Amino acid sequence: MRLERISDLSKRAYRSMDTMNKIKELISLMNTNDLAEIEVQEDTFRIKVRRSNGVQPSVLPSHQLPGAMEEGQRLLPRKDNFLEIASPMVGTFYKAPTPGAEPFVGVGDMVDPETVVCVIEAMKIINEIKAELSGKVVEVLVEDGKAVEYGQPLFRVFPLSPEQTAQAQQR
Amino acid sequence: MRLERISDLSKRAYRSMDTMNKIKELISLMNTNDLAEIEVQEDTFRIKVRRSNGVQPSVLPSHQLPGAMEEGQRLLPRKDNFLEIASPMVGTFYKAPTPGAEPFVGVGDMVDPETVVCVIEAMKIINEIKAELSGKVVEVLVEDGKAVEYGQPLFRVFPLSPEQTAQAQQR
Amino acid sequence: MFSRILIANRGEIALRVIRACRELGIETVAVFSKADENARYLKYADDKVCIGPPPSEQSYLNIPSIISAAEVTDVEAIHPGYGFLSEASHFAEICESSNITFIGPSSKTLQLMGNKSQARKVAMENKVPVIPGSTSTITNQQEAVSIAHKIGFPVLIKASAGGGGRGMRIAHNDASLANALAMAQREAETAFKDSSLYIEKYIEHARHVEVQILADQHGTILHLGERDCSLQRRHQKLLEETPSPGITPRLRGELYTAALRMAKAVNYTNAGTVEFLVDRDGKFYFIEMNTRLQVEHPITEMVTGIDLVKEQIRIASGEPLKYRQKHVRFDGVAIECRIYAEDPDNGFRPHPGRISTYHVPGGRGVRVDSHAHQGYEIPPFYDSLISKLIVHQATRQEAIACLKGALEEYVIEGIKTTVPLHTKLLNHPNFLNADFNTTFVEGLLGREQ
Amino acid sequence: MFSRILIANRGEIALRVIRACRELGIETVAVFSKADENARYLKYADDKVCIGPPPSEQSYLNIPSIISAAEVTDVEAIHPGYGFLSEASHFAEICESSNITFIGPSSKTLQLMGNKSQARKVAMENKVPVIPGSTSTITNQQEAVSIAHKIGFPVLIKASAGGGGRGMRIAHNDASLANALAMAQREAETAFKDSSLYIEKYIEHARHVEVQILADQHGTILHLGERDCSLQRRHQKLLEETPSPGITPRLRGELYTAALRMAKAVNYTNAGTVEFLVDRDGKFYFIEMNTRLQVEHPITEMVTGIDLVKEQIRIASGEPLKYRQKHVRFDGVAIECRIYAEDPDNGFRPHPGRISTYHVPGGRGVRVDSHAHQGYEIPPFYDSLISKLIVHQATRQEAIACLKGALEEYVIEGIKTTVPLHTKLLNHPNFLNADFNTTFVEGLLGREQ
Repeated sequence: MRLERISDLSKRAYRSMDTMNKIKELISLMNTNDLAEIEVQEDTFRIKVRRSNGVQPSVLPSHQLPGAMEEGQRLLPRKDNFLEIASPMVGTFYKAPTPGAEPFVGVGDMVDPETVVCVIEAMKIINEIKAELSGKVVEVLVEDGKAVEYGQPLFRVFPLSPEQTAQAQQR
Repeated sequence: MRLERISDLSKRAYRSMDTMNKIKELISLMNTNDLAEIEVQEDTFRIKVRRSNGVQPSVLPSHQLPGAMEEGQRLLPRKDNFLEIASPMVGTFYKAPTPGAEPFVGVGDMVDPETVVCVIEAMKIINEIKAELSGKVVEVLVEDGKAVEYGQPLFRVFPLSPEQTAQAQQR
Repeated sequence: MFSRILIANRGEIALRVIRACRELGIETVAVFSKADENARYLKYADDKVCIGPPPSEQSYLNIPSIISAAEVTDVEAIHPGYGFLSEASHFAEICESSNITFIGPSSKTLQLMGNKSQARKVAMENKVPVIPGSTSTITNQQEAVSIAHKIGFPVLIKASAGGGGRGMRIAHNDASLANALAMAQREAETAFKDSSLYIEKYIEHARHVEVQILADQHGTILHLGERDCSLQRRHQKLLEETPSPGITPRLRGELYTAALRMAKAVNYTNAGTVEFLVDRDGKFYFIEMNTRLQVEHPITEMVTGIDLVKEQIRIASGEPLKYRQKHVRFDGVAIECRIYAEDPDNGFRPHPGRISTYHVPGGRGVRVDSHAHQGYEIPPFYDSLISKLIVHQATRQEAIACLKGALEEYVIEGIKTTVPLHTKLLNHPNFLNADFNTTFVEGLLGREQ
Repeated sequence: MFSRILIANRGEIALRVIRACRELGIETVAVFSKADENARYLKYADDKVCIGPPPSEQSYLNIPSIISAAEVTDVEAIHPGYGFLSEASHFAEICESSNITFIGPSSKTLQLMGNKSQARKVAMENKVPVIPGSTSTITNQQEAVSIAHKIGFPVLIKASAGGGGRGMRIAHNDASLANALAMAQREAETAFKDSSLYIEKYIEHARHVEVQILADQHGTILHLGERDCSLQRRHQKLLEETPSPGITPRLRGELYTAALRMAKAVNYTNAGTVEFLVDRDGKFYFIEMNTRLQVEHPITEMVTGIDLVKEQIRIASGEPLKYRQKHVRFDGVAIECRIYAEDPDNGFRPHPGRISTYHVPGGRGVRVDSHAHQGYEIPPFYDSLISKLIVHQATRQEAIACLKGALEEYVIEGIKTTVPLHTKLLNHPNFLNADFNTTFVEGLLGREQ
């Protein structure tokens, strides 16, 4: 995390501190917020504090544990305000119950948590996949008949409340 | 830590002990908080303190080319205001021309560039080593009969001008 | 030969199999859990499939997920590595019924040798000495006491389905026997969902010596020498060497014969290991057969020049072995150190974390099998093995000196490892004199506390 | 056996010798220039001595300094590595007169084989084919022209004291011959302070094949097979392999016989290499004998299992070789890539600097001989070789696949290296088909420009 500005400090309180106290406060902020640099300029008054840690992040990749999906949690984090329905298993994605049949859902369709959105064939078994969320399908991310892996996004959905969804389904 | 620059100080502030105390405090803050740089400006008053080396040595060793001794340059850089006479070769250090004889020089002796300070035996040949500087010997750094390597400090010398040395030698 | 193989494992052994396949011109599919998704070795596979969340049960032990990954990526075979599903007969069975070759013995062999008391029966039927004890599982405490009195204390209680030291207890008298039975039963039930136990004489001051077997589908069964794995902690091997420095040539020959007899009796195919205990008098006892690749297989590769992983793949594809027993040569001495991310100052608890600096040793006779690298984050979900440092030299003395030097050159910062323990072992007079047994490491650590 | 050896070299070969000595229980003294004072390998030596400022002439070529270091550290022998003083007969002579064993042949042998036209004379006397040309040094231009006409253009002009391509020029006609003579003379004078030249037929489309010799002080002289070093750039080897993929078994035998005849003729002791050119018709010609360890010695070690550095030390200490020719076995294929810190986009100029990230490949059959590490600053004063990546596999195909994978796994950041060039070579159909000669690399690079 890197703060570019100090917005939390009340400007008045800040101005009333003497210079050394300001600097100490800045350093304390840097320490608690893991900052590399602070620069403050007010009228004729300017302070710049920069941390000495010069290690390039490019040299040190992968510094975080991969975000583990918890069991049952198949909804990926929002991207551009959308939710994604992720595959709960490895297998082959089919958008319709049988070849040539109508797809379970398409773009523009409303889904609720119980809506079956696709089937995934794994080990010759057809698994019905439910949406487990409410909203409007805005994109089908996988082609019919393609392999999917665990956690792979299948549909992008604009989230709506169950009530909104129900209303839209009735329309 | 080495201070690279404390510049643009107003003359008034520079004379004031209060300012020096501020700088000392800044440095102390840098040390305890592992900072690289502090810059402070107030009206006509500006302080910038920057740490010279931001790389953690434990993780990233040897980031500088070893300072090469140029040919003939045998005087090591000052340490605590002293100069050192370094060995120009690998061999065995002897403080006197023959075993049991008076040492060439001892602590308190004045040396000028032509003064023979020791001999180094290399490949059965006795090489006379000259001081190549002027001053007063304050420490003999190698024991008689010990091996020395290229560039190894042999004597610590308090530097004096040739005139001062000559005067002292006459006394 | 296969053109595409799925590797149902992770870490150093996944990388080991990727490398072998690359050299054979076989494409690889790596499967991984969410915890391993950023692991560098995955990019050396031709394809990769996420098979589940971090817990092993939902990923590396998730059979439907792995089989499904094999089907969607259209592989011909699965290499199970070691651990995880490598000895799971039901997994091999599902592979067989899905027309995917399981790179290992048949599911029938896995099942037979996977049950310790059945394996023991096979040994007895084939005149391979077993540790005196119950011929079948114990049904009640009275039976256990009566057997213990017959074979004499101390006795060892083991889970029939056991492994890795779980469900294992030593008893020195009637009282501790009752307690040990209860404890072992509970552990076995928890770990293997099978609480059946058996009881045997506890062999004191024993060495653990195992014989590597390689058998094709055309009746050729060979041994590739033995490995001495006596240096263990909590039944986990720390340092292995070949040849065993503590057995006579005659005993060595007897172990080879016994191991080959066992393998022939069960029509063994692929790579396998027959484990023995050897007591102070040079008497040996069959313990179990590991029906898979061993962690310590590299030391055998070093002295024989044979690539065990490639042979596993060739055998599974139906190829016959290209050599016979007389062609197998044993050159010099090889030693392996298993380097774990563990904290020696804290009961050797796994010490996952981020490796901040990583530099491996090199030079003649030094091999490093490791998936670690600078910046690698060791996930807390799995085995803490991060590297196998293997050396091969003409003599044991040179091998030890080489290994000590390599450990000195090895730089692993940011996490705690067993490197200091390995260095201590290598400098210990008992190790240098080859005078040690399976209790040596724990005795050494115990004395320090 | 020696108890303490001084290593008169730097970089990877200094580390190579330190490791060998460590395995033999011999203490080492490392000498270093001011430019190398922070090099990590120095801490693996038992003692270290600074011998001068960065320029080689004042440090690694500074004989009084090195001898003096040997005396003050009380060593019994000096290992010269390769390059620097390894073939300097006067240095070996001073060692001999100082009662320090020079680990290499006698100063007399160094002097004899160090003079190219004398070495040529030895070859002719021993019925080893040489390239048609002048039997002694050329005294004037008329003589050169007359010889050129007799043997036919193109011709090659070489410095008698030459090496590394310096003082070497090709001439295709009378006019270019005159020019080439003048240029070569000047270069030879500058480089070796010896302007004497000789002239020979330039062999087109030739492979460079060399035979490794090992000879003790008790009359046993063995060959350890050949190395194909045809892939060169500016007369510097880039990639070497053994066995040579471009010669017949019959030619191979002839080369071994010729090399042994040369070695016997000069009562050779220690490790040495007899270099040949082999033309398209399978005719071969003696070039020179390298009276030292070669950079590419590891590939021979991989296929024979023999540690050349340890043998050098044993031989120098007076020990007899423990095996005969029939015991020397050749297993599989080994290839070495010499990785230089050079900028391929800038005429392969040395590219010294700081290595910001360094990760070496590993696994079965992979060996890395390198003194580099993360944070290592490559000094601009010396050879830009930073690593030798060596692989050993059962077949050439597997070795190439293994090497390609290892190059992919190798991470060297912060400096430019020849890794991309090696990858390009390994993927080139001519390399895969073993269809290349000494001009291949330069032709490949030339076509790209």
